[in-house]
Amino acid sequence: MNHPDAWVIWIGVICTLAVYSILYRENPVFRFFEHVYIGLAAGYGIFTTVTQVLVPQWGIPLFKEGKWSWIFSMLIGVMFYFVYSKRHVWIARWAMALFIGTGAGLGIAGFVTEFVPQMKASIKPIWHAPWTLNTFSFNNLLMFITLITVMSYFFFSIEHKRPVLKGSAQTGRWLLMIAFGAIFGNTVMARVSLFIDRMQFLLFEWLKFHQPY
Amino acid sequence: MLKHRWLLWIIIFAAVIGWALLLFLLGKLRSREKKLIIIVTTFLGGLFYVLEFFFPGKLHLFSWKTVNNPFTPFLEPLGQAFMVIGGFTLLLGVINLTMVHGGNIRKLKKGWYNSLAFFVAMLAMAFFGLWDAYGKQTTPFGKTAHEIYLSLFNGALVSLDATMFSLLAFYMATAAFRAFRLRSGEATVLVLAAFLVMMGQVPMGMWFTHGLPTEGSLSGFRTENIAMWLLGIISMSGLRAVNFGVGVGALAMSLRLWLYLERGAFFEQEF
Amino acid sequence: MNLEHANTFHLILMIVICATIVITIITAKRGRKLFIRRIPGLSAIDETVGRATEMGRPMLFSVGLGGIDIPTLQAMGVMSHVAKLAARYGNRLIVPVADAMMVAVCEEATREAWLEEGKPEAHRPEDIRFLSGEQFAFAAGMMGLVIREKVASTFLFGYFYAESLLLAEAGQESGAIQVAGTPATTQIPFFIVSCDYTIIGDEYYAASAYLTQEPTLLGSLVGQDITKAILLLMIVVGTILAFFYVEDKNPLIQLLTRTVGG
Amino acid sequence: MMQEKRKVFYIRRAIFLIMAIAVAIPLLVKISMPIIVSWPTRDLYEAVEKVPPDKIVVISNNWAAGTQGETAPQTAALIYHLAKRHKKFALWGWNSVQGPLLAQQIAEPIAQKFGLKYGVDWVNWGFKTGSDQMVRAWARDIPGTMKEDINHTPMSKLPFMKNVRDHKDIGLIVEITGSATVGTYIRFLYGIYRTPIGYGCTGVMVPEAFPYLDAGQLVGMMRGLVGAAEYEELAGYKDGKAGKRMAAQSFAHMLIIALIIVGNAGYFIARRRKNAHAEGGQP
Repeated sequence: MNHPDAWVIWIGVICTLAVYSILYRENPVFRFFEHVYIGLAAGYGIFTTVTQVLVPQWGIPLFKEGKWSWIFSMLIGVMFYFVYSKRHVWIARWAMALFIGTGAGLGIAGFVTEFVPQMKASIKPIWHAPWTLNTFSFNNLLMFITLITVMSYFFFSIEHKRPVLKGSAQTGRWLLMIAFGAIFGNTVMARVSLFIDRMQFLLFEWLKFHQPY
Repeated sequence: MLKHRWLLWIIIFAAVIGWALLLFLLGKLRSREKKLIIIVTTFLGGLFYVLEFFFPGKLHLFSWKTVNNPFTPFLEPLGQAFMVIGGFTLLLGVINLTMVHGGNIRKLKKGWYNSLAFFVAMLAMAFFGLWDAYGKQTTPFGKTAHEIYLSLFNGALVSLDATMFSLLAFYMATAAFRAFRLRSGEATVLVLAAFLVMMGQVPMGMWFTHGLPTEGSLSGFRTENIAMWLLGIISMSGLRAVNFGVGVGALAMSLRLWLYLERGAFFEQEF
Repeated sequence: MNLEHANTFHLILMIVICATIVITIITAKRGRKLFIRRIPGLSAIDETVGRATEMGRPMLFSVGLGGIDIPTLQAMGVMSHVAKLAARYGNRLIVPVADAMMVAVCEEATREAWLEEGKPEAHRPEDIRFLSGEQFAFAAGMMGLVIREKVASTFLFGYFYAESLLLAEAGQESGAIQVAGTPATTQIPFFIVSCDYTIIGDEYYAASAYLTQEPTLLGSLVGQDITKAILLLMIVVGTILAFFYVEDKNPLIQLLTRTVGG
Repeated sequence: MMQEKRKVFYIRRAIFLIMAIAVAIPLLVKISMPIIVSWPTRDLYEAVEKVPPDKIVVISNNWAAGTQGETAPQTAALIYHLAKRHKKFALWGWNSVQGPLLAQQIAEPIAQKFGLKYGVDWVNWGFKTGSDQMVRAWARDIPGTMKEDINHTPMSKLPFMKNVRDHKDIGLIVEITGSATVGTYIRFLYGIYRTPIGYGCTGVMVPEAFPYLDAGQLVGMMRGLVGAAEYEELAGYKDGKAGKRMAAQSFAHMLIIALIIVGNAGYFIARRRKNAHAEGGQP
């Protein structure tokens, strides 16, 4: 979009200002554009589902290539609609059960693929041969302490009253708060940058202010 | 695959009828039996992915025979099938939206015109998008449809998305103002960490410590280095520790659902 | 990262972990008394429902942006607990949904909750509101909903992405009491700054056990604790072994690398 | 109580307004901002400088339009530096179809400015599907894996490829990405052949990259938009997009920091007043 039409810019400006109006308070203009937005998103959802899923992944294999077994994926999909029938609701549940089962299976496999590499990455030498001052890593020690204490905070079946666990869990909570604070601070940059983007759109593409840089 | 087109239609027709008949007959079962079907389905659905993953890619049977994983070839078509099934549930959302907004318009509830705007937007986007993809594009109408689709997408949807996303900058400012109070020790370290990371990410914040050397032990006190240290050491390992717990929780839940040990929203009710 | 299949070590590890969890569940079912420590955020849920009832204003429960997957199903567990309370006290519960398939699941779960409380006629299926599958369209719709319906309390459970702060700030703006929990760890800070109670980390997966006090779930929670202890022990042992690490030529490390894989 | 609510309402709106002004002013009025370069960016810059003339630099564009706010300026700054120093470079990507296309749009005007010839001084290998296995094969045989470039020109027709066969001809790979892709290069290029890897990532991904940097698996890194601005400063890229936004970005960050300080000052004053009041109220 290098030289967008004037009216595309105007549509963009109206939408932008309408959304920003909620910063003052919820108002009829925002409400109107909220509905338009949901409508557009729903329409776009229909569009992408048809063009990216139903036609290329189902229609073409079934009707063009004659792979008749694809009909069953439609039949299972239709089963979900029985949720609106009080008597036949079990049909919808049956279809849901299939998804719940696969979700569970993927969850079990996913645990290994996600967390075993992370566990390996957590094992780091704090101090290794030849054990001089240069091979001691304070950062690795700190990472180890953070990991241990934060994990200890999340034990639920033991009361956090025993002195060792209490101390560890308390330390873990503090370190966790540092971690959350840092994440908050780190996200500020990305969000502000998005707002600068919008501001540049309003100032330079719409109001055509002179760019000083 | 099939030589005759009519054969395909017959098979499709037979499949639909057969499926309906099957559902009808299963509907006659007692609710306990239906429940059993559901439990077995859940188990089988999970079993496939578990076997596929835990069966080695190539199994060497004492070097006289090598067996490839028999499940892996089905992984992709199955994934595609689930996506298609998901695609067919699309209308569940649309029906829900239509019922709510259709009701608003029919009863002329307060703000019914918003609901009307919803319908216009949805139908316009879907219609012009689909026309652009499948309709005739060379006709004057086709060209207009293309233009309308593009301006709805680039002008409206993209702007709305970007603007909603950028609201976060404002909300982060007010949230920081309201919530970042040094009430307790925990709150203080949270605020300090956020403070330092924000400083270490912009030139103005880095400028405060630019006098410190770039090498040696004092360089660690430059704001950008403090920020990276907080993020890379404490945040990273803290979040990793949390994620271990979350992962174990998800694993336990998966197991319970898979083996029908869960007591929750789903399997309780009799039909 | 791109592990395609498990190796023997993974298989053994998983058998140990799964057996632990299943065994604790079974012993709990047989009636072993189990202890769970207090989790403040979760204790607040019942209180939050109570306040909405006193004020006579509806509640809102979002199950996040996920489809039918594990985090979302856990959110459903909490949701059905809240729905039962709502049914008991005759309160309204609005459920905005972001996934077409979840419309069916939420509809089912809420209907069941009202049925279980013996008031099936009071169930309002129109309060299950599909808003949008698009992240920010959903956020816009939910912000509007929270403010217009003047909800007294909001529950944000499930998988959230960047929109977490938008949703929570809308509730803050309308003065609702908010309880939030998500397995998306990087979103937790935003809930902490704008919600009254935040459920952190795997407290999220402890929620349904804590709320229902169901022996099966409590047993599972104890199993999870043991599993975490096993993982912790492995990390500790690994770190101790790493003391003998010499560049990357140490046979011990190589052995470890080969078995753990990944 | 009611008054308290009104106060909160107005303070909130005032903050929104100040935020908008704080960002608008530095965009409208030129405010020069001294850019202080952090060490990961400097290390990356120096690693690029050190690439010997007989080796190429590979820019791996595993980013897409969704993150281009941060990743596109990074790519531009890097290409500018390479073009300025007349170092040979190749673009490609395997995570997103858009990446190499967007990079091409960035590279063309810069190459033109420095009089670089496509196919001789730089190439774009385009998008290739596959990840781990493909990258492994690529490291062993670049022309064989690539076959043709983004314009469907066969590798044998490109003069650039004359001395490019495998990983030995690569002096540096810079991965620019918005998703978790760098691990592939670290395992299969750095891990096996010790090929230096540089990194440019979005701000939210910085925490995950730090351990790699610490372990020397990455030679340097641009961290989000600020990294791009720092690189522009080092490379002397005056038209860079990131540098122009740093003033606005700085103002917004400082505003939030100021808000935290003001909020706390107010909180402590209110608390002291309350305490004093409570003491005064004692009989």
